Formats: sequence, structure tokens, C-alpha cells
Amino acid sequence: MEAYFIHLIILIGIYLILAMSLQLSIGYTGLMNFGHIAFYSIGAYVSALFTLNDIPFVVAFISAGIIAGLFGLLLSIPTNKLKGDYLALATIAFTFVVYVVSLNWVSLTRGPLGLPGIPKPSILGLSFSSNIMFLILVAIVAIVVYFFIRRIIDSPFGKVLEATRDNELATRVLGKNTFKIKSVSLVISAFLAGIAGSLYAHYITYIDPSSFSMMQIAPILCMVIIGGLASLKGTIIATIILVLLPEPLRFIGFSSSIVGPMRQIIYALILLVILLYKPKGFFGKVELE
Amino acid sequence: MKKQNKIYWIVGVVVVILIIILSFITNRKESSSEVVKIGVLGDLTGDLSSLFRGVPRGVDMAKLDIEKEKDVKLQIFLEDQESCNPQNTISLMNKFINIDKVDFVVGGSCSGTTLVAAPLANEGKLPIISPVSSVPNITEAGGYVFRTYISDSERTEKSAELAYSLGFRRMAVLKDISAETEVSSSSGGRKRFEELGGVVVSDESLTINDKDFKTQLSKIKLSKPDVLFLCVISPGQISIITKQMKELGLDIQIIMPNEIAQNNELLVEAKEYVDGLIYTLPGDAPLSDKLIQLKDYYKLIYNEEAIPIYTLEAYDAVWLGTLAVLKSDRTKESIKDSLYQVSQDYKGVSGDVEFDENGDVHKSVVFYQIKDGKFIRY
Amino acid sequence: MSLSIILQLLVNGLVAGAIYSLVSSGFSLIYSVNKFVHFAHGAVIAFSAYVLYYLFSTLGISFWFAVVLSLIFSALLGYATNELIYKQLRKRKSSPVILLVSGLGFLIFLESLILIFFGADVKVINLIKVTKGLEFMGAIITPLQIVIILVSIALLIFLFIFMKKFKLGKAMRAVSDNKEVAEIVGISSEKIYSWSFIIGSAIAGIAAVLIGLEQNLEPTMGTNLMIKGMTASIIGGIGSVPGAILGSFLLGILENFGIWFLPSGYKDAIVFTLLFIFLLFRPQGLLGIKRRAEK
Amino acid sequence: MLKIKNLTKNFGGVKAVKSCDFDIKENTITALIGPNGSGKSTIFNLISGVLVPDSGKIIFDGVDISCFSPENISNVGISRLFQKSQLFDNLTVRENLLLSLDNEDTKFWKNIFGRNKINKKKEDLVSEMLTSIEMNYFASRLGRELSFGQKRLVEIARTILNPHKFLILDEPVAGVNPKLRRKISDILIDLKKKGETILIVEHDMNFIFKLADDVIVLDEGAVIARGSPEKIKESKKVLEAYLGN
Repeated sequence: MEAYFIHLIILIGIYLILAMSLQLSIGYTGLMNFGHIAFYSIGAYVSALFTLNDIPFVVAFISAGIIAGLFGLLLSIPTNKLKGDYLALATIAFTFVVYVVSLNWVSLTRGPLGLPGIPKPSILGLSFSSNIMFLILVAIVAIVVYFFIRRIIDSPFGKVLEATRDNELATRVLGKNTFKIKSVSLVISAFLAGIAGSLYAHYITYIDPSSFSMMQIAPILCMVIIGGLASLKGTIIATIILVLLPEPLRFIGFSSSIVGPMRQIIYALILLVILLYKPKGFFGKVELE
Repeated sequence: MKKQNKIYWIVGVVVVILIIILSFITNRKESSSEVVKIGVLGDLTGDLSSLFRGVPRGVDMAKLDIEKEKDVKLQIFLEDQESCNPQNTISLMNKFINIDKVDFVVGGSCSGTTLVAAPLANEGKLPIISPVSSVPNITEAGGYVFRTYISDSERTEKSAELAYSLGFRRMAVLKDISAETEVSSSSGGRKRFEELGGVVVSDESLTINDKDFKTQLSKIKLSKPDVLFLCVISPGQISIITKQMKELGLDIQIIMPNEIAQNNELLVEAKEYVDGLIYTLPGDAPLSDKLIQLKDYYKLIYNEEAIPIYTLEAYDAVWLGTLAVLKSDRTKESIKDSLYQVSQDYKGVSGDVEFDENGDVHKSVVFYQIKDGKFIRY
Repeated sequence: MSLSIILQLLVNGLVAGAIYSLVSSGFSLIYSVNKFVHFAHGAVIAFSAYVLYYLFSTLGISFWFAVVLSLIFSALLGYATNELIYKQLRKRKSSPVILLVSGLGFLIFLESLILIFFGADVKVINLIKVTKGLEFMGAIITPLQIVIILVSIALLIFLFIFMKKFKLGKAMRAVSDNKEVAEIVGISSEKIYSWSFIIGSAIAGIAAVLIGLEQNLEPTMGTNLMIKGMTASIIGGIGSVPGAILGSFLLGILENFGIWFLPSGYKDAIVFTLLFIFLLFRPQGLLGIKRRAEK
Repeated sequence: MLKIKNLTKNFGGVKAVKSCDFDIKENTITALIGPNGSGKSTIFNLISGVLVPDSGKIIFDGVDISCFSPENISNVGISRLFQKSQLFDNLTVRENLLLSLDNEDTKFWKNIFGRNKINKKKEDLVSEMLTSIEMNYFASRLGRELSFGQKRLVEIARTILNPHKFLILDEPVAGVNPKLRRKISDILIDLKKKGETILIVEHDMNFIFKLADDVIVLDEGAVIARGSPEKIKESKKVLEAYLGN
């Protein structure tokens, strides 16, 4: 019982990192980054491949973030001029490209075979193989990520991000290089998605390309939008609710064959209702533009 | 106004959390000694669910029979992995171990998810018996991982040998590169065929979402093969591939090293063009009374002529697990240990299910052919 | 590479392109009028195909009657999507991104409904007896595939005439060019939006019928078709119906010639790389007019 | 200070600005007037880098800035007020003004390590400005909660606070009520006293003639007259340009 909750909380922790970092780019910077799953995937693969080649977890974990961040930089350069739905489509296309590469670059990723047997993390001899230890690790990372993002958005830099979101041209006319600002935001967001991917890989111990298909963005996007843009509190509450909400379905006595579709329907309906009747989400400051 | 709104939200959140907690608590049933609890990792939704529909049916039939024959109640926890999603598998294994406290698990449909479940099974000391997984590396997955299905390695080699012995020398390979079993099977079959002295004239691939294979097939046609070694996992793709082969006039023998073609829908939907296809099934169980009974019973309940694949393997898995539980002192280690013992005496309906030290079974490989809308022993 | 093979690849590409164009023409008609990505378009196709399957294969209604009913159904589904979701959002002056996200939500919703109603088993609409196709200079094509290509070309011609000669088509073009000006001359833009959804979704219904006959039905077929159709429209110029059809054929041909040279697993890679390149370097596509993609 | 040489910009086939030439001297207020569509806003967009000229040069302090990006143009010292409100809607008035003070806030690591605190000096600058536009009370209101006139005021304040040598103001008083108009006029006169260099576009002639030292008249994208307000008032050419349309 408790152990199952621990598992759920670990999932919440990983989703929190993903959703909060997506919030940074969508809610605070106004970048319609729908390619978050690509960075998550890159982070998971980097970390898995590193540790499978006997590189210590800490190094793999940080490299996962850094390499995902580098891809964020790479993506930010050509997409810098794109806005709104075009940016959304370009980042979706980026997810496809990463997905197809991970499926086809068999010599590196083993393609559809996936990477099994990813070791549980251990830092300086301290093993995180039990779920409770892993929970502590995820919690620490999630809390650090929370304070990191808080720090960013409360600093003057965060205000520049918000200014860019509200009115990019006016920000530029005030002398701010929004190109750089948007890149930094995307890189940080990608970095955090990368470390979330690393945690995922080491928790599940098996990754394959299908875990990172484009549609996986939907629940994370739901968390960000339902919680409300530019509100970390909203994101956190929405993440907790959305991870836990479908769980009772498993227990209430629904036939298990409709639990999956029911969960999807619940997500989709909540998303639609929020968009229609409460466009700022629970705690949002701004509307999606 | 604003304050009121806030209160609504807080109340809403509290209610949701209460429902969640309540639903967990109400589900916490006391376990009694006569009840054997079985977790089933099924794949009930998603693109592959029709493939795996035999698993829950086999489990159900086993439950009926066991409760009739032995003085024991089975409690089945059937759960959905949703298209072999590893994250769901982890959730479900955690639920089985910690909440349902099951005695053993039947399932792990895709080989990937069985591998995901393996470390949890070994750590939580929960035996898991997969009626589906066939990739070779399950063998080394750990002491608590068993399977009633055979490993791919033998049947792919046998299929290649069959192709060679039928006089074919030019093989074309078409494989689904998004399915782990198919990639390893195709390379295994290819290697064996070349060892025997045959030539692999083309090697093409596809992915699970593809629905148009005309160019792959044109490429294959150009290489003038005399046999097609087809490694795909979706019955729907078999029907399109065979249909498009017919349309393109590519009229060669198809050999599939796996069991996917044993699918009733193929007979209904694609009867004309799958004719002649050769595939393998594991096991060579004698047609015992029990098996005849099962077949009749299946026809009665599900209104289908042939029992779908994995049904009998799932049936055997439930039997083996339950017998092992009854024989053990109900600790997890002893269930695992007695699994080896009971498998020696138990007569499987899916063939010889005696576990070796790795938890694998060794059944003979049998070839079948689709002929005139029927699955016929080849 | 012999001539017959080139011809065969061309035929394969044309058939694939025709299928994509059935998806992309409706999609880009809706885009050109409404100026947002109607992500649920694929799900409308999938749902209509399942309705056709249900009417024809399960209930046993005669084929042509079932086709008419499923076309009506798809038009209504598109209309309802607009009325219930997009129109409400537009009232609040929501941005195209919101409409895109809501479309994504609706797509997930419809696909899950299909899963609950029809299950995940592969369904086949068995109408046409499969035989070896007709042979032209070594290339093989089936009658149904010829029909698909003809229908897609007919659609192109119909849409061209419709937009140029019909009153409704002209009104659509007016709204597409400049909504404010159109309203000044007395065209109700909301009404035109509704019509664009009805016509675009009816085209989706045609796509559903033909794709249902050519391929199998699967609950997720909508997403897969949508991705290809959208890619084709973006390559051709999003918001330009002729562009979308051109893009579709280009995509189909490129895909099929591409995997002749590359391993066939790279089929999707070709598509997505092309999509990515176009979005980055030529977001207006081949025929599209440069618009707010770059402000 | 600013030299415009042979500046040309086409939109499609339409020539918005054709071979425009003028220069602006330091410490003067120059007004750019002309009928609608005469190319005033296009020239502003060209100067501030929002648009890139087809040909011709814009030279500021001896530097050719014709191909500079908006942020670089701001950083060489040209601060611009837009005609349409460009306030940051979801930031407070105070935050809007703080953003304009310097560009230290774009440095990520400096901000993360807290090396870019909002110090007393910055606070003072902002509150001083808020006092002078009498908006102290609204300091923590969000941009979108302000009235049109208040938005204008804050934007003007933001434009002035942005470090600059040269101000370009696009219709600072268009659409505001007479009371605010007087206030804005006072602010501009104040700037004039301080010796700022300003280029201003405005439709209100009385406002212009009260304020400007020099007037440039544009028609159809070209300079048709230039001189002191008095001289322009009497020019026939100008009258024709306005009435002829």
C-alpha cells in the first residue's frame, strides 16, 4: 500500500520536473515548445548509455542534462524566428525526428529492442536501488529544480523572460537580445527535461523509442495548461492531480480494458473544459497566446 | 467573488484526494488462506491488443477449471499495460506487489515489458510467468522470471531450415523494426539460411504504423526471391502485405517464424490472400481429453473456431502457478521453488512445460499452414 | 534501375500521394479559412471510417447507402467540432495555439472513444475482391488505386472550381484573405467557418471511405494520417489547397523513391526531416504566401 | 546626430519611402509630419530596426545603423515609443520601468547568483519617474489593468528611462484626453529643457508647433518641406499635401 504510493510519488516527481521545465518555456517565455519529449528522450538515452558503459551515475545524470540542453540550443537557433503554432509544429517535428533516429540508429540505441538493465543509481557508494531511496533522490532533484526555476522567475532575468512572452518587439526595442534570452530559456528547459529523462531511465530500468512518442507530450501539456500558465503552484497541483486522478479507476471496478481509454478521455475532457471555461487554468496568470 | 472561487478549488482538490484515498482503502481486502491471488499483465487496449486477447481468456478458463477441480478460489487482478508501455508495467507490478499482494503474476506481453517487470519480480520475490515473451534474453532475466512460451532462437532456425529444405535458395526478408522479437528473429533466420547455403537477396524493413508496403515489395520483387521470410507482429499488416503482394503479382511462398498468423480475423478478413502462408506454433501437445474439452468450451464461450495464440500458454501458466502456490508454504521463495517441481508432473495443454533452470520451457516447433480458410498442420 | 521499376515507384508514390492528398485537402481547406491547425481532422477521418465499417460490415447496410451515411456523419462531426469547441474559443479571441491544443485534446478524446466502442482489433472493409492489379509497362496498379488517384484529382478540380466560381467558395476566399473586409461587404465569417468545416470534413469522409477500402482500420489511424497529411500541407504551403495536393504527391513520391535508396525503416525519417526543414526554412511552403509565421 | 541618406523602402510594389534625406541636429526637437500614409511610421520602423531599408543609409553618431537589429539600435542610444501600446501586459508598472534601466537582467548566471540585485539606485530612478508622471499609486498594477492614457504615460516613461541619446516618439498624445495631453506635453517640454534630442511624429499641429524647433514634412515617402514651425505653417506646399488628399 505505502509502497504503491511511493511509486506514485516517484512518478509525480519525474512529471513535476518535466512539467515545471515546460512551464518555464511555455508559461514564462511564451515559447510553444511541444518538443519537450525529445529532450526527455535524449536525456534518458544519454544517461542509460553512459551508465551501461560503466560511467558513474552522477556523471551520466549531469551529462544527460547537458546534452539535452545542447540539443535545446541546436533547436533554438533555427526556430528562433518562429512563433505560435508554427513553433509548435516545428518542435513537434523535432520530436518526430528524434523518435525516428532513436528507432533507426540501431548501433547506438539498439532501436526498437530498447535498452534493458539500466542500473539503479548510486552516488559515491550510496545506492538508490530501493524505491524509498529513489523517492528521496527524485524528491531532492524535484525540489532543487523547483527552487532553481523559482530563482530564475523571481530574478530580473525572469522578468525579461516574461517581457519577451508579452511583447517580443518591445523587449528588443528596450535593447534586450531576445534571441539569446529565448535560447537560454529553451536550453534550461531542455536541460531539466534531460535530467527528468535520466531519472525515468534509471527508475524504469528499460527504455525504448515508443516510450518517447510524440503523443506523450499530451499529459505534460495538460499539466501546464490546467495548472495555469506562469504559475508554478498551479503546475505542481495539476501534476499531482493528473497523476493521481486516474488511479482510482484501477480500483473502482471498471473493466481494466477501458481504464486506459478512460484515462485518456479524462485528460482530454479536463483539457477541453479548462480551455473553454477557464482559459487561465487553476492558478494561471496569463492566457495561452 | 475571488475568495469564493478559491474555496471551490480547495474543496474540489480535497474531494479528489479523499476519493483517491477511499478507493485505495476500500480495495484493501483481507487475504484468506484458500484464495490464490493472481496478477495478470494483459494488453487490453492499443494496437496490439487483438494479438494478446488470448491471455485473459486463457486465464479465465484456467480459473474455472481450477476452481472446479481443486478446492481453492482464484482471485484474478487483470490489468492493462496499454500497448506495452513500460511505465504502466512498473505501475502495475508495484500494485501487484504492494496493494493486491498477489501470489504470482501471469504476463508481460511484449518482451520489453517482461524485461521491465523482471527486476521488480526478482526484488519483490514475486514469480512472474510470461505466456507470450519469446526474445532470447528473457532467459537471463533472473530467478523469478518464467515463461511458458518458447524462446525465438530455435524456431527461427527451424523456419530457415524448412525454407531451405523446401528447395528455396533465394530468400527475401521483410521485418518490423519497431518490434524487438521481429528484429532478432529476422537476423537469426537470415544467418541460418546463409549457413545452409541459401542467399538472402533482399532485406527490407517496416514499422508498426506503416500501411503501405508497395515499395518494399517492389524492391523485393526485383530481387527475384523464391521465398519471403516475413517477421511482423501485427496481423493487420500481414493482411495488407499479402494483399499488396497479390496486387503486385509477387506470388512466392511466405514463411513466418512466429505465431502471429494464427489469427481468426485473418481468416475472416483476408482469407483469399493469406492462403498458403506457413508459420510456426510452439508445442506439440497430444490431443488430450482436456485439450478437446478446452477447444469445445472455447468455441462455446467466445464463438470462435480456433483458440487464439497465447491462450493455452496462459492457461498453463495459471495452472502451474496455482499448483505451486498450493504446494508451497505460501512464502514467495517457496512458490518459486515449487514451480520447478510442479512443472515436472503437470501435463500442459500447450505442450511440454517443464521449466529448465532458467525458467524456460522447451517445446518442439511445429509448422502450420493456412489452407482454404483453416489453420492446418504442415 | 529499369524503366518499369521507375514507373512502379512512380505509381506507388502516386497512390500514397493520393491518399495523403485526401487527408491534406480537407485539412488545408479548413486551415485556409480558419487560420489554425485543426488537429482533430485525422480523428474525424478515423471515426467516419469506423462508422462506415459499422454500417456496412456489421449492420449489413448496402455499401453506397452506408457511404452516403458516413459522409453525412463526417460532415456533421466536423460541424459539431467547430460549433462546440472552436466557435466557443473564437468567441473569446483565443490564439491559434489554443485552437491547436484543443484540437489535440479532441483527437485524443475521439481516438479513445473509438477504442471503447470498437475495440483495438484490426478491421477490414471487405468489398473488393483482391486480384493482381492491371499492368502498364511493367508497373502494377489496382482499379481501387486508380479510383483513389482519380478522386484526388477530381477533388483538386472541384475545389478549384468551387473556390473560383461558386458563391460560397468566393466567400471563403474573401474570409481567408481578409476577414474584416469580408464582414464589411456582408459575409458572415462565422457562417463561412462552419461551411469550411462541413466541406472539409465531408472531404475527410471521402478519405475515410477510400482509405478504409485500401487499408485496414485501426483506432490510431487518424493520428498517423493526420501527421502525413499535415506534413504534406506544410510542404505544399499550408492554407493553399492546390499546394496541399501538390505537397501530398511530392511527399508520396519522395517517400517511395527515398526508400528505394535508403533502408526502408527510414521512410518516416524522410518525411519528418522534410517537415522540419520546411518549417524552419520555408514555412510558407512551396505555394503558400508568407504570413505571420515570421513577424 | 542622425543622418538619413537616400532611404528607400518598398512593400510589394508600393513605395512607402522613396529617396528620403534629412538630418537631425543634437539638442533639438524635430517633428515629422505628413498626411496618413506618407511614410512616417515606416521611417520610424526603419530607424528603430524593425524594418530593414531596401537602399540608403541611416547614420547615427557616425555609425551606419541601417542593418542593425532593434536591440542593437536601442543599445547605441535610440529609444523608441510606439504608436500602438506595447506595454508588457502581465508585468506591473514598476517591473515595466525596471526593465528599461539596463541590460544586466539578460545575463543569466549573474541573475541566478544574485549579482544583479535591484538596488536603491534603480528603485529611486523608477520611483522618481513614477512621481513625475504621477503614477506612484499604480506602481504595482499590471500593464493590462491600466487605462489607455495611463498605458501611454507608462510607455513614455519607459522610453525615457531606457538609456539613450536620442528619443523617437510615435504619436505620444494620439487618442489621450486633454488633461493627459497637457501632462505629456509638460514632460516633453521638460525634456527639451534638459537638452534632449527628439524626433516626434504627431498629428496635433498645435502640439507640434508649440514644441518643435524644426519640422520636416513628408508626403508620399519623400521630404517636401523643412523649416521652423512658423515657416511650415505658411508653406503652400504643405497645405496642398494635406488638402490635396
